[in-house]
Amino acid sequence: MRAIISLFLISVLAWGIATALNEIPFGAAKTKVGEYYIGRGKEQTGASNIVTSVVVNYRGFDTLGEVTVLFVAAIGLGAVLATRRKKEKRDVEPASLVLYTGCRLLFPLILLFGAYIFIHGHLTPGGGFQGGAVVASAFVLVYLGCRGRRISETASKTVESLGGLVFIVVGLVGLAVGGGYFLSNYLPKGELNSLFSAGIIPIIYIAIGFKVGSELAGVIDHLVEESE
Amino acid sequence: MSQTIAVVFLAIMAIGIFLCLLRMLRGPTAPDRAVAVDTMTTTVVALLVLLGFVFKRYVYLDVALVYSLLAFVGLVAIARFLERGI
Amino acid sequence: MAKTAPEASHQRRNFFYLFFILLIIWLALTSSFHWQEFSVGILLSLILSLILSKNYLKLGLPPISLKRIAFSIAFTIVLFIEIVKANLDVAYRVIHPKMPIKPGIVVIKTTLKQDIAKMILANSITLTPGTFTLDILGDTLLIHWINVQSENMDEATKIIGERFEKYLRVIFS
Amino acid sequence: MVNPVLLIAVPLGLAFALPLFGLISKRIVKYIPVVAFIFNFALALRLIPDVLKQAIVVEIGGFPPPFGINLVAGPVGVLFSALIALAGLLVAVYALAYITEGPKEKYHMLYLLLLAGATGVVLTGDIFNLFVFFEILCISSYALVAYIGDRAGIESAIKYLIQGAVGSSFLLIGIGLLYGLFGTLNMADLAQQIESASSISVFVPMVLIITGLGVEAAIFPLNAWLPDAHSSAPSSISAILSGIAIEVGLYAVVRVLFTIFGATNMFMFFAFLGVLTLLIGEMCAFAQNNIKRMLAYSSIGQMGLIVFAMAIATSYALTGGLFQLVSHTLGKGLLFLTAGYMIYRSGSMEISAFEGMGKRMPLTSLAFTIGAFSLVGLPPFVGFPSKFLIVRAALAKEEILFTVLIGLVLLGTVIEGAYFFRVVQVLYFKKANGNSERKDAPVAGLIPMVVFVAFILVMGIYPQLVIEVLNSAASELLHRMEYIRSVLG
Amino acid sequence: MSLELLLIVAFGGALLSYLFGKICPQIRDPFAVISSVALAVMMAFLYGKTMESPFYFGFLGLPLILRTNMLAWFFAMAISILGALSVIFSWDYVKDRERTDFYYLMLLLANASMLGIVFAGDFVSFFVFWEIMSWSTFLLISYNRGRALGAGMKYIIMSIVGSVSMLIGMLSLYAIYGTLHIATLSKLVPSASSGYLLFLFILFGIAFAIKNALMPLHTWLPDAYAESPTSFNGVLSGMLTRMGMYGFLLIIYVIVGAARALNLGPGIFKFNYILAWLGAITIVVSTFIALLQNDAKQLLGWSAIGQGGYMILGIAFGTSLGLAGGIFHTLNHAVYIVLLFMSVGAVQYRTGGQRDLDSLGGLIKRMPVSFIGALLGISGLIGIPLTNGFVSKWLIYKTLILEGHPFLAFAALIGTWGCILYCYKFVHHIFLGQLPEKYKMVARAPFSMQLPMIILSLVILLFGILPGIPLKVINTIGTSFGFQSLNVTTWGIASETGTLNTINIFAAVVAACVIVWLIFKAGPKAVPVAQEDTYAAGAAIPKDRYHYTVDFYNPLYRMISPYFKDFIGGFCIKLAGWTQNVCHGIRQMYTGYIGHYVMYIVLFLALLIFVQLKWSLW
Amino acid sequence: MGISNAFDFLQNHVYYIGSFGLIFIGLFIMLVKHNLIKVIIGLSILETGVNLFLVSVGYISKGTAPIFSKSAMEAAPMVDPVPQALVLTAIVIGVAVLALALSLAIRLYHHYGVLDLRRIKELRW
Amino acid sequence: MDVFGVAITGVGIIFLFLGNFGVLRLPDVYNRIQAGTKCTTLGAFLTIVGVGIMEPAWLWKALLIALFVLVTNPISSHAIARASRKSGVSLCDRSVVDKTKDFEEFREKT
Ligand code: NA
Ligand code: NA
Repeated sequence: MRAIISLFLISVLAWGIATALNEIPFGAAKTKVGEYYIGRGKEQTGASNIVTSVVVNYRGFDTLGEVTVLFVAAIGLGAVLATRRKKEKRDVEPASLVLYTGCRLLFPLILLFGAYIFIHGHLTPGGGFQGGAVVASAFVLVYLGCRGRRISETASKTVESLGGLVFIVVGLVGLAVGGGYFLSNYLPKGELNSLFSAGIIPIIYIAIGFKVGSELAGVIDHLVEESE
Repeated sequence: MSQTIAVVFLAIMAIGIFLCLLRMLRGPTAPDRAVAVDTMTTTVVALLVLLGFVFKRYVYLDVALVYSLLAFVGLVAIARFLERGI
Repeated sequence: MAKTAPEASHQRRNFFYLFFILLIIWLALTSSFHWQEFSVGILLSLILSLILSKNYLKLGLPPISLKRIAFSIAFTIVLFIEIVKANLDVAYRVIHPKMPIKPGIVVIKTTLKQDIAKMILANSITLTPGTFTLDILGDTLLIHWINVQSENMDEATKIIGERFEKYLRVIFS
Repeated sequence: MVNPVLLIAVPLGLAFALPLFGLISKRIVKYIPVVAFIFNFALALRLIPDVLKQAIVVEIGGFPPPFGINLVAGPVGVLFSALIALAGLLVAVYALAYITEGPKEKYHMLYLLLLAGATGVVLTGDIFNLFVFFEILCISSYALVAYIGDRAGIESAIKYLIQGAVGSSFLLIGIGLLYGLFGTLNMADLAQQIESASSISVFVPMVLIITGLGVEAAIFPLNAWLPDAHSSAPSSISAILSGIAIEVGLYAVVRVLFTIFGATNMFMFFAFLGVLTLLIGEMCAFAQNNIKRMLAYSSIGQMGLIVFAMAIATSYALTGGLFQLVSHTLGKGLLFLTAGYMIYRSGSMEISAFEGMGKRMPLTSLAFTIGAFSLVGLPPFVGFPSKFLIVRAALAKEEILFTVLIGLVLLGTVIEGAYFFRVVQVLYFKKANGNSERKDAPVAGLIPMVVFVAFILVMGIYPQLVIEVLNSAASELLHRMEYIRSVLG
Repeated sequence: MSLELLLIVAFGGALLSYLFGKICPQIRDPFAVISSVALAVMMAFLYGKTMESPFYFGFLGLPLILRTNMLAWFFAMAISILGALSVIFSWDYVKDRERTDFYYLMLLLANASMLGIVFAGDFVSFFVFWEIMSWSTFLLISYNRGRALGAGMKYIIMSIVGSVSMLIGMLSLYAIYGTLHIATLSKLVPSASSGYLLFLFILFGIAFAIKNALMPLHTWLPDAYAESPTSFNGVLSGMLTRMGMYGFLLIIYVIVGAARALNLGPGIFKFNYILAWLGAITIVVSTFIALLQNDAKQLLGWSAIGQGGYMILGIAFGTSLGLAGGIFHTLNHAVYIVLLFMSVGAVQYRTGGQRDLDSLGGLIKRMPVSFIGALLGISGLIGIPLTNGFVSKWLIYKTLILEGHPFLAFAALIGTWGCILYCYKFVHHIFLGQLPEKYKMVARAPFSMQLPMIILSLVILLFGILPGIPLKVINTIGTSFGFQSLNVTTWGIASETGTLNTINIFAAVVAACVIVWLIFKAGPKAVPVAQEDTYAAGAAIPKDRYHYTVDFYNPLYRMISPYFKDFIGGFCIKLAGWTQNVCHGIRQMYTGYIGHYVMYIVLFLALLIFVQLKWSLW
Repeated sequence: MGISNAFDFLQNHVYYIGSFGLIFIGLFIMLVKHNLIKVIIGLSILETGVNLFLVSVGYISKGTAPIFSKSAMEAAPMVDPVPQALVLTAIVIGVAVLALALSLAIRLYHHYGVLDLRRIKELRW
Repeated sequence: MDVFGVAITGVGIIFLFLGNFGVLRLPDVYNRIQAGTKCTTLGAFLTIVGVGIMEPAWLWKALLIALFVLVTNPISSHAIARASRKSGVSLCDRSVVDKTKDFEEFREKT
């Protein structure tokens, strides 16, 4: 019965949305804001990846919020899992030597790759979040392969905090020097497509990369702890 | 590389992926499915690189690298789960 | 806690290995020798290896020498050949309508000590004809063999492990 | 001139930095929210005179509005920011002594972020940015609801999360459709381009957005999460959820309806919906024996009243609705705070467990009584002028329908009176069973109560204090063309 | 003497009493007494003044105004005197109780807010003070705990209903005329359409009828009177309830004006006729219900409802005489009901709170002053000549007869007969008959209780013999409403339609008393028998065996009880039950199952989309 | 509408159909499933659908990724970068919600020992 | 050079396909994993390197990916195989020997 009602309601939704979508033909060029970014983004922000220029600069405030959302979720998860009660210890199968060794071998390499991604956020697809996720995956691998090893909570918290603070401070400096605008791109834009370009964008993306990486690692840490 | 060859290559890979999918659906055990996924992801990595070549987009290489990394981590996680390691 | 001299040198070695590996990977990733990329690469590799070289301590990477390099190259070639053979072998079995397989699980031994050496051995076995490392514990490897030729441990060790182990023993001596 | 972006950036920065402070000393962590909201409150007050003259439009990153995100610190935004900062400050002081267990550092961080998110929602001029800050608000609420970690907390948090997430998804679909239609996310720009909210291609995104935001605004029937969440959270958080979170949700609904869509043709519907929400909320509250659930349902009722007031959509009505919002924040905040210590003292949330509280915790009980009276709308408390304005506005419509609706609204008030007075009776006129030692809430708990009471009294007796801000906030909401002009120039 | 000062004294006195109670309890009671007496004295100086001044501009741009005139002064004087007496009475009455600070605060707050109501020059202040009065009263009614909680709940719920209705009324005035200034409104409103005036009358009428316990909105009163502290009953019954009367006068004669208010509506359905009939019904029904009571305070409560009916009856006709009767009756009723409650309160004070009529008796010797008070009180209540009640009732009867409403007059008469019966029961059960053993040793009421009783007894006689004193004031009020002036003399009224001269009556009564006394003396003596008479061998005797007044009105009870169940009270209880059920039903919607909740969200969305797609409603 | 028309329709709208298909499937799962984990999976599918929809909105026929790289492969028009930025944000938010949901599910399981939502309704009315 | 690249890619793709086919066809999980690992590792390696050869600018990165696959694939497969052993997936009935017991005994000893 519920399924039938649900199907009916969903079909009404589908009807409405289909009607609305009629006005938005797929693939048609219609976006004045988007065109503006593609046309002006290169000079205004110095990033050759326009998505990054949008993410970090034009809509940098969103990104600040986004970083915060992740931060909130990480803390929230920590808070939720922190109040657990004591429970019986579970027998955990240790990883095989191959995995153990492989993970340790790969760990620095993946970290480097993560760093590559967030350092090149303004040039190639990717950026702080993606790089951070890759960094975190390195930690996942460590947890999978070598259980005993835990990241220092203090260190991860510190990195997290510093990452967030760098974002805010870089933004606030804009109030003083960047024409009085929060998050304005007041640093030299550099030469397009070179690593040292796009002003504050790489700085912010690096901060985000660190922050996201340590946050996700912290999340994983909490989950691992929970499963023990 | 001519268009035809590219299409043929891609088609073969697609069929291969499809075969893995079949195994994944049939199982019968969880490790069977994991093996299927493992094979499939490796094939997909190769496919991504090849697609990048076909479309002339360098960025596909990065995508392939990230994909293989995540697939690896994911599979190890599945494996560890199956052997009650997490 | 004061470090002993061999430990310190061990760590230094690990540091350099890591540094160069990372730098090379960085170069491959960026595929560019632009000074900006290069300097960032050096900086990053430096930082990462400073922090993480301790991680490599237990892996047991050997000091570098000409002999080891030579053996490494030889090993790589052997491995590659074996891999190709393995693939042809599998291909044959898979395509063959009757699927000529005689699978089983056997145990073999290794004399290698370092973790990384064992791992390379295990992976090599995995990639080469008909064999597959199921588990490894101490000096014992559990092998799935698609075409069991011998159930005896020593014999199996000879057939499966020896072709790689002889190189690895030298490299990681 | 001070930059309103600081209202968001400073709490965010402090939240980020909080673990670092924690490394220095665990003891100072809990004072950081206090500091943050003192700053915010002062800043918001400082901004009010400027804003009354003209809305301050802040371009983030220096990009002109349709192309960059902008904040609009108009009377509405600053009013809400001040309210958030005030409630945030008082509840933060309360939490100094109240939060004694659990991962305290995380509590304070989440708390700061919740309110920073709320401030972001009320200040932003970009619909997607609103979504982002909304998520900050929601996600930190989910986590804080589960803070105690008992069955109820976790159960309600997951229910809240699921409903909230469905709402957010609808919101996001709506935003996507709007972007597809108009290629912009700036609210003023959208408002400028939207011709008619009745055209189906605009209507569908509008209702998607309204539904999405309505979940947080606790509009009937999207509010099923509220009684659970508000009753299971720590009382300090309940105060914020009831006093700030749903108000901010409602702000978003109102902003979208008034400014972006100018959906005047739907106001009648919302008037009905508001009355329905009010009646159902009050009736459910009436049927409660659990004090926090009762307060939570009462919040639903109050939201209904505010929705009704907003839907009248005259300058009087909006003033009244905003005033009611303020008075609800003050009243409900106070009620949850006082209830928190009474629950703590009696070890139960059952109303009957509060027997004799008037003797055991006299000041707390008195504060509760004043909060209850204010919410019912009794003079000389702040609930009176706000209700007064709403009733006046409804009658000034001189439409029989609105007269009937306001009659129903006031019927809700009667029910509300019934259940609040019942509690007051229990507090004062039932013998305490067992231990009746007199021990009031700790000082850090009493200070915010006293301040809340002071605000309730002062604004109740001298509503003129805020009426100017409320009036210009109402006119900001009513005159969308001026909003568009102030943003887009 | 500015009105602000008065109110500051009133409210400040309340708050300071509370504070003194907390800081140094010894000076609280003297302070409360002094401040309330001072208030009464200050009020006296206000006599005959007419002034008006805004005192506050901060309320949403509406100036709050205080004003005084004869009407306001009349009520204010009564409030402050009765308030002062109640405070004096309370001195000993609440001495040993809990939370006396709170009691004084609320009592004085209620008094102060009543002053605020009568001095209010605009409806906002009126409403504000009205509400303060409501909640402070609520807190006082609930003060006794136990059953008082239910009484308090009933009271406050009905009060809120009333205030809500008044709020709508006054804000509709504001919506139309843009002002809430009473003086301005009284110029503007009379020209409104009849429909609107009726609307106003209904809304304000509900509020005032609830306060004045006009049937069928009386249900809160009996319980509230019975359960509230007896020391507060005076204020509650004497003035607080009569704020409804004040309200009726305000809306009918001040705002709308006699010219429009009377004859509003068609034929016999004229507004004021309906009001009068409601008054009459109130008199008859509540009188009979009062007869059935065995609880002293319930009895007085029902009687007060009935007397409220007289007042309404008096003012509903819109003649000088009726108006004077109604207003005067308000005052008189206040005086004697306060006296009666004080008398009961004194008895309760000495008997450990006993108020069950059947359990009391014979206290005349132990508490003579209380008995005198009760006797004079019921005399006033019945309307025995030379007591104040006689004068006002006479004026009302006169009006009814002159206006040609025999049925109403008959109803009023029934009320008086019934009144005699229950008053007799009241005074007999408490003070006459057998004195129960356990009350053998009760002492007289303390001085703080005797003093107000004595004062009020004197007032009853004073107003009964010299009715001209208050009637002069009342006449001024009447003329201010635009009525023809009555020819008031110190001894009564001399008008062409009917005269009242208390000297003649005084002479007649004295003569009658002498005769009765002589007859009484000549008759046989009754021999009192001790309660523990030997035949019971010292065992406890059921009270119906020794207390011969038990089932005093049994036949009557059997006769009327089937018809005079408190239908309306029962209906209210049912209504509460229904409300409860509906509420419980509605909350079933929150099932706790998340699938349903998500469904609600989707449903809401789908509904909106469906409606718009299908019908393009918006 | 013939087969080829239907095919054209599908081709033109495949992204919309796919994304809303996911959205509705996710929603349906949330509406009818009793297991909390399944509901969370439904939510996840729903969010994926929304993200896909956002990306589709920004697509421009024959458009390429809006990245100016050194190699000269920029003849094609670039797709709208904004939805991509939005999706990035939406994904992160989705992940955040998902993580929190799962942690809550873990804790809920500790308390109740079941994940059947029909049995997890101590809070109601 | 191009032809060479195409050839290598082609070979790689054939191996990939064989691996996929083996996974589908072979009787039990251990045999499937054998086929899957060996063929896809080499297949992916060759395909990727082949692309690198065809587009020399990409060579370095392609090699990096190929190496990554070469390193990770045996590890992940190993982990899965171990998991299937631990989770008690039995050998197919054509198997001739199972020395797992010996290994477990050895494991007990250490
Ligand atoms: Na593999
Ligand atoms: Na793989």
